[in-house]
Amino acid sequence: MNSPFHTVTQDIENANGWQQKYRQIMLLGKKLPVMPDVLKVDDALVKGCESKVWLYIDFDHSENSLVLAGDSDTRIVKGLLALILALYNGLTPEQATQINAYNEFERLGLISHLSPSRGNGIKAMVDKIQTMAQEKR
Amino acid sequence: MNSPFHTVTQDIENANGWQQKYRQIMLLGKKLPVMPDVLKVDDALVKGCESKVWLYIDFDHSENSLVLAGDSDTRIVKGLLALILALYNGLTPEQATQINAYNEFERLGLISHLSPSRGNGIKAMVDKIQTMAQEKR
Amino acid sequence: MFDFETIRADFPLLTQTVNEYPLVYLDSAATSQKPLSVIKALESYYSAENANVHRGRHFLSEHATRRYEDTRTAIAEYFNVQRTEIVWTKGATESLNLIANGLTSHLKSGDKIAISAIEHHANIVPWQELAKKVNAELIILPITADLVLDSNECAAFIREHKPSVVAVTHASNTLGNITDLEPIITACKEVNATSVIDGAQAAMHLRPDLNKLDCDFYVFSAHKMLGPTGLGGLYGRYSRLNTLDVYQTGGEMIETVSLTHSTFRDAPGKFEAGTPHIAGVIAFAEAIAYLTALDFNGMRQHEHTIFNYAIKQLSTIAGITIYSHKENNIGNISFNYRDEHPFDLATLLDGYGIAVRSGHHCTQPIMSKLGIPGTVRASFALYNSLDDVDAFIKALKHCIELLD
Amino acid sequence: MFDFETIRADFPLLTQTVNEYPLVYLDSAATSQKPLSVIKALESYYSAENANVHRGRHFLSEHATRRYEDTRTAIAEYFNVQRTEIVWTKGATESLNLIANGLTSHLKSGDKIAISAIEHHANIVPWQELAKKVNAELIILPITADLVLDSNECAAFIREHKPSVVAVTHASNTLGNITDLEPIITACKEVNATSVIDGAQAAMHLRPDLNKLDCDFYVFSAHKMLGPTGLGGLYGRYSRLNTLDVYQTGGEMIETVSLTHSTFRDAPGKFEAGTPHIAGVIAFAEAIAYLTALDFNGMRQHEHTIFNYAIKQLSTIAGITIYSHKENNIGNISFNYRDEHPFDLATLLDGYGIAVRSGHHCTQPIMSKLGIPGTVRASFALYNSLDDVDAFIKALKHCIELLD
Ligand SMILES: Cc1ncc(COP(=O)(O)O)c(C=O)c1O
Ligand SMILES: Cc1ncc(COP(=O)(O)O)c(C=O)c1O
Repeated sequence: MNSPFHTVTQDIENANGWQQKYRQIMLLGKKLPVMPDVLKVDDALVKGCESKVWLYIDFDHSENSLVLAGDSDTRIVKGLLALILALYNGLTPEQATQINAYNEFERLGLISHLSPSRGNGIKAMVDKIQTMAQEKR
Repeated sequence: MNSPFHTVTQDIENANGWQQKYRQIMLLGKKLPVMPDVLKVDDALVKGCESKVWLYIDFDHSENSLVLAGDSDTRIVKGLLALILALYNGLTPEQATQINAYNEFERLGLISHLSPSRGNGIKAMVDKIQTMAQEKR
Repeated sequence: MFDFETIRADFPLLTQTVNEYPLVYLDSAATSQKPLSVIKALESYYSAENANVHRGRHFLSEHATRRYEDTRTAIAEYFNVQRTEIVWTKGATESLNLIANGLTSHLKSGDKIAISAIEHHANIVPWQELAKKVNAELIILPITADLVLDSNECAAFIREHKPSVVAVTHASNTLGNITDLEPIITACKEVNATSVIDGAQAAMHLRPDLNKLDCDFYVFSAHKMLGPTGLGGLYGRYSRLNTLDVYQTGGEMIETVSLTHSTFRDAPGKFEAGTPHIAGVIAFAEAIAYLTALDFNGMRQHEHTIFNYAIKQLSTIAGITIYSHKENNIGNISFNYRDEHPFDLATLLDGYGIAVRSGHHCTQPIMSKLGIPGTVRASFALYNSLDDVDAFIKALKHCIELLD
Repeated sequence: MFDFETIRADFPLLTQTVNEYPLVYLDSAATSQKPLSVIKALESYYSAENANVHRGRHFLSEHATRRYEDTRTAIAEYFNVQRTEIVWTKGATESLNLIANGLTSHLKSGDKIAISAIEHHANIVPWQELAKKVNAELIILPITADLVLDSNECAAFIREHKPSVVAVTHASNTLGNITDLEPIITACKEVNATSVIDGAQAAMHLRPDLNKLDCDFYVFSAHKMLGPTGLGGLYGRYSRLNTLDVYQTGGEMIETVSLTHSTFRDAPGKFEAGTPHIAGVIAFAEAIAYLTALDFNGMRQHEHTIFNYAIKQLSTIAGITIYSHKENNIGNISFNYRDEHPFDLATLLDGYGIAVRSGHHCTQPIMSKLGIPGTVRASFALYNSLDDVDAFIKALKHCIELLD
C-alpha cells in the first residue's frame, strides 16, 4: 500500500462512530489542494451528480504517472475525492491497476459511497481513473 | 309484469343447472324474429362488443309504444337480447321506465351478463332503451 | 375524527430502524408510504384475481375488469367528476405528456403557452417540446417574491397575453406553496385558454373538488396518494378530453384496425393503449377508500399542526433559511443551513435515520431564481407526528455541530 | 431438471375453483400468472423498502435505487445484452410507441416501413401513425398459407424494397406461430433497415439471446413473463437507442432545465421520464430469477408435451378447425368449432372453469385474412399440466353438445 493513502486514512480508521468518520472525511476535503479554475471545464465535470464534482485527469509521460486533481462543492464528496486522489495520484498505470478502491473503501466502512445508486460520482471517478490507467499501461 | 316476458322466462327459471339455462337462452335467441338487413345499419350496432350486436329502436307515436328489433352473431347474446326485447317491446314509455331489467336478470340468475365488464352490449342496450323511454315520456 | 395513532399503525414501513435510529420518513413529496390495505390488495390480486382486463370471456378476466373500472369510478367520485373523464396513465409525468401531445393539432404557430417558474420539470419540458413542435411561444406567469403564483397578477397576465394553454401547479413539490387557482382558471375561461393543473402534490393533501374548480385538465400520481408505483391519471373535461389527439396506439384503444387504416375509440378508452397496470389500479381503490374514509378536516388540521411546529422549530436555529411559504403550504419545507451544500446536510441527517431529500427536486428554475444549487426538503404527510419533528430537529442540530 | 409439481405449487392463483370447477387457466398469452416470490417481493417492497429512486440521499432511496438498477442488470443478462441498452416502460405497447416515435426524425417522406399481417395491433398502429406523420409508406411482408412469416421470402422482399424499418413479431399472440428471425435480420442489416422485434409473446417461452439475434430493438412486457402488471421494457442496440428522439419528457430524463431550454441525459436515462414503476421493477427481478433458475430445455420440453397433446386431442374432435401452426409454436392454439361464434364457446367453457380467450386478440388483420370474426384461444405456459388439457377437452366436448 502506498504511504500517502495510509497516512491520510489513519484518522478515519481511528474515528469513533459514523459522525467522527464524516468529520474526518470533511477535514480531508478541506486540506485538498485548490483545483485551478482553468481545469474546471465541462469535460472534467462528472455527470449525473447532485453536487458538482470535477475530476481532472492527465498522464505525465516523462514520469510515467497519473496526474489527478479534483474538487466538489460539497464537503463530503470533496473528502471522498481526496481519498481517491490519495489512492491514485502520482502512481504509474501499472500501480494504479493494482489498486482496488472497493477494497479500500470497504476497509474504511465507506463502501456504500461507492455504490452507483449514490449518484455522488465517486464510482464514476474510480472508473475513469481505471480506464485511463488501462489505456496507458 | 307483462306477460310475454313471463312466458318467455319460464323455461329459464325451470332450467336445471347452468348448462340448461344457457340452452334455454340460446333457444330463445333462435326464436327471435329475423331482423331485416336494412335495419342493420352502423347506428344500430352496439359499440365495443366482441360479438356483433344490433339494436334497432324506434317509437310508434300512434300507439305510444317502443318498437324494438335486434340481432347478434352469437347465440348467447342473441338469447339475452331476446329477453330484453320481451321485456320492453311494445311498452309505453311510462311502462318501460317502470321496468328494472337488473331485477329481472337478477331473478333469473343472469345478472353477471348485465355487468359492463362483460362487454357483451346487454347493459348498453338496456341503457339505450331506458334513455329513449325517458325522452318519450 | 382523525385518529392519528390508528393511522400511523396502518403504515408498516414506518416502524423500521435505519442505522440504529428509528426511521423518520420526511420524504412524502417524493412518494408516500402505503397503508396495509393497499399492500394486501396487491397480494390478493396476484394470488387470486390476476387476469388481463377487457374483452375477456372468463370469470377472472371479468372480475378484474369490473374492479379495474370500479377504481375509475372511485377516483372520479374522489374528484367529483364523471368516470369517463378519468384516464389511467403511468404517472403525472405521462399525464402531462399525454395532454401536451394531445393539444398538438389544436395549436398553431404563434400561439402562446403559459407556465410558471415554480413548476416541476414534468410541467415545463413537455410544454417546451410542444412549443418547439408547433412553433408556439412559451410565456412565464408572474410569481411573488415569496415564490407563490400571484393569482391576480396571473389572471391579468392571462387576460393580456391570451395564451392558448395555461399549465400551472396546484402546489409546488419543492416549496409546498399552494396556488390560489380560482382567479387563474376564471381568466383562462375568459380568453378560452385550456387550463392544465399539475395536481401531483395537491391531490392527496387538498382533495380538490374538480367540478367546483372547473379546470379543463388535472393530473395526479397514485404513488403520491398512498397508492402503488407505476400508476397515475388525469381528469379531462369530457368535451376537451375526447378531442385531444391520440397518444399511444395499439391494443384496447382501437375500434377497427386494417393494415392500412385504423379507427379509435372514444375517451377514455382511446388514451389507454395496451395492457394497463391492472394490479396497481385495483390496489389504488384501497388508497382512495382510505383517504375517503378519513376525516378530511381532521387530517388537514393534523398536517397543519405538524407543519407549523416544524417551521417554528426550524426558525429557532440560527443560520437556517426557509424558502417555503410559511402559511399557505401542503407540508413541504425547503431550507438550507448557511451556505452549506444541501447534499452534506441530507447525508448527515440520513446518518440519524432522518429521510429527507436534497437537490433541485426537479425544479431547476426555482434554484436559478434563488441562486442556490439546491435545498434540503422535509415533506410531511398524514402519518407524521410531532415526535418526528422533534427527532428531525434534534438530528439537524447535531449535523450542524458536525459541519461547524 | 424441470420439476413440474414444485413449479405448479409456486403459483397460488392456480389452486382456486371457479363455478365449482377447479380453475384451468389457459390464458397465459394475455397475461401470465405470478410465482409466490414475485408476490412476496411486492409485499416486502411496500412494507419495508418503498422510496423514490435516484438522487435520494437517504438510506431507503439508495436501497430502492440499487435494487431498481439491479433488475436492469438482471434482464440485460437474461437477454445477453448490456444494462445500458435496457429501457423500462409500462409495457410492450409503450415500448413500440417509444421506438416508432423515436425514429420520427430518422425517416423522410417516401421511406418504407415494413410490417406483417400477423402483427398485434401494438405493432401495427404505431407504425401507421409514424407513416402518416413523416409521409412514409407502409408495406406488408409476405406470409405463408399457414400464417407464418415466410423468412426467405421476407428477406428477398426486404432486399427488393429496402425499407427503413422492419417491425415483426417473434411469435404471434393469436396463433403462437414462431418467426424464424435470422434471415430477416440479416436482410435488414444488408439494406440498413432498423429491425424492431415484438417479443411480447416470445420473451418468456424462447428466452432469446439478443446478442446472437443481433436485432436493433426488442420489446417485452413483464406481465407476460411472470412479472407484475404496468411494466415492460425494450432492448435497443446502444448506438441506435441513444440516437432515438426523446419520447416523454419531465423529471429524471433531463440534464439541465431552464425556462427556455432543456438538455437531456444519455440513454437509457433519457427515455425514463418521471417516477418509474419502482415496485414493479424490483419484483420483476424475482420473475427473472425464477425463469433463469429453471432448466430452460426442460421447460420447453414440458411446454411442447402439453402443446402437442392439446393439438392431438383437439384434432380428434370433428368440426374443430385449428388455425395455429402445429409444430413451430410457443404454445398458443387458436381454433373454432364449425361456424359457431367463438364468444359462445368461450362463455360456455367458462362455465366449466376453463379460462380461454375469444375474439380477435388484437389482431384484426389475421381475422380479415381468415374471414372469421375471431377465434377461441387456449394458451399454455410452464405451469400448465396434461390434466389441464384433459379438463379442457372434456369441457369442450360438453360445450359442443350444448351447442349442437
Ligand atoms: C405479440 C404482442 N405484441 C404486443 C402486445 C402488447 O403488450 P402489452 O399489452 O403488454 O403492452 C401483446 C400483448 O397482448 C402481444 O401479444
Ligand atoms: C409537482 C409535481 N409534478 C409532477 C411530478 C411528476 O410525477 P411523477 O414522477 O409521479 O410522474 C411530481 C413528482 O415529483 C411533482 O411533484
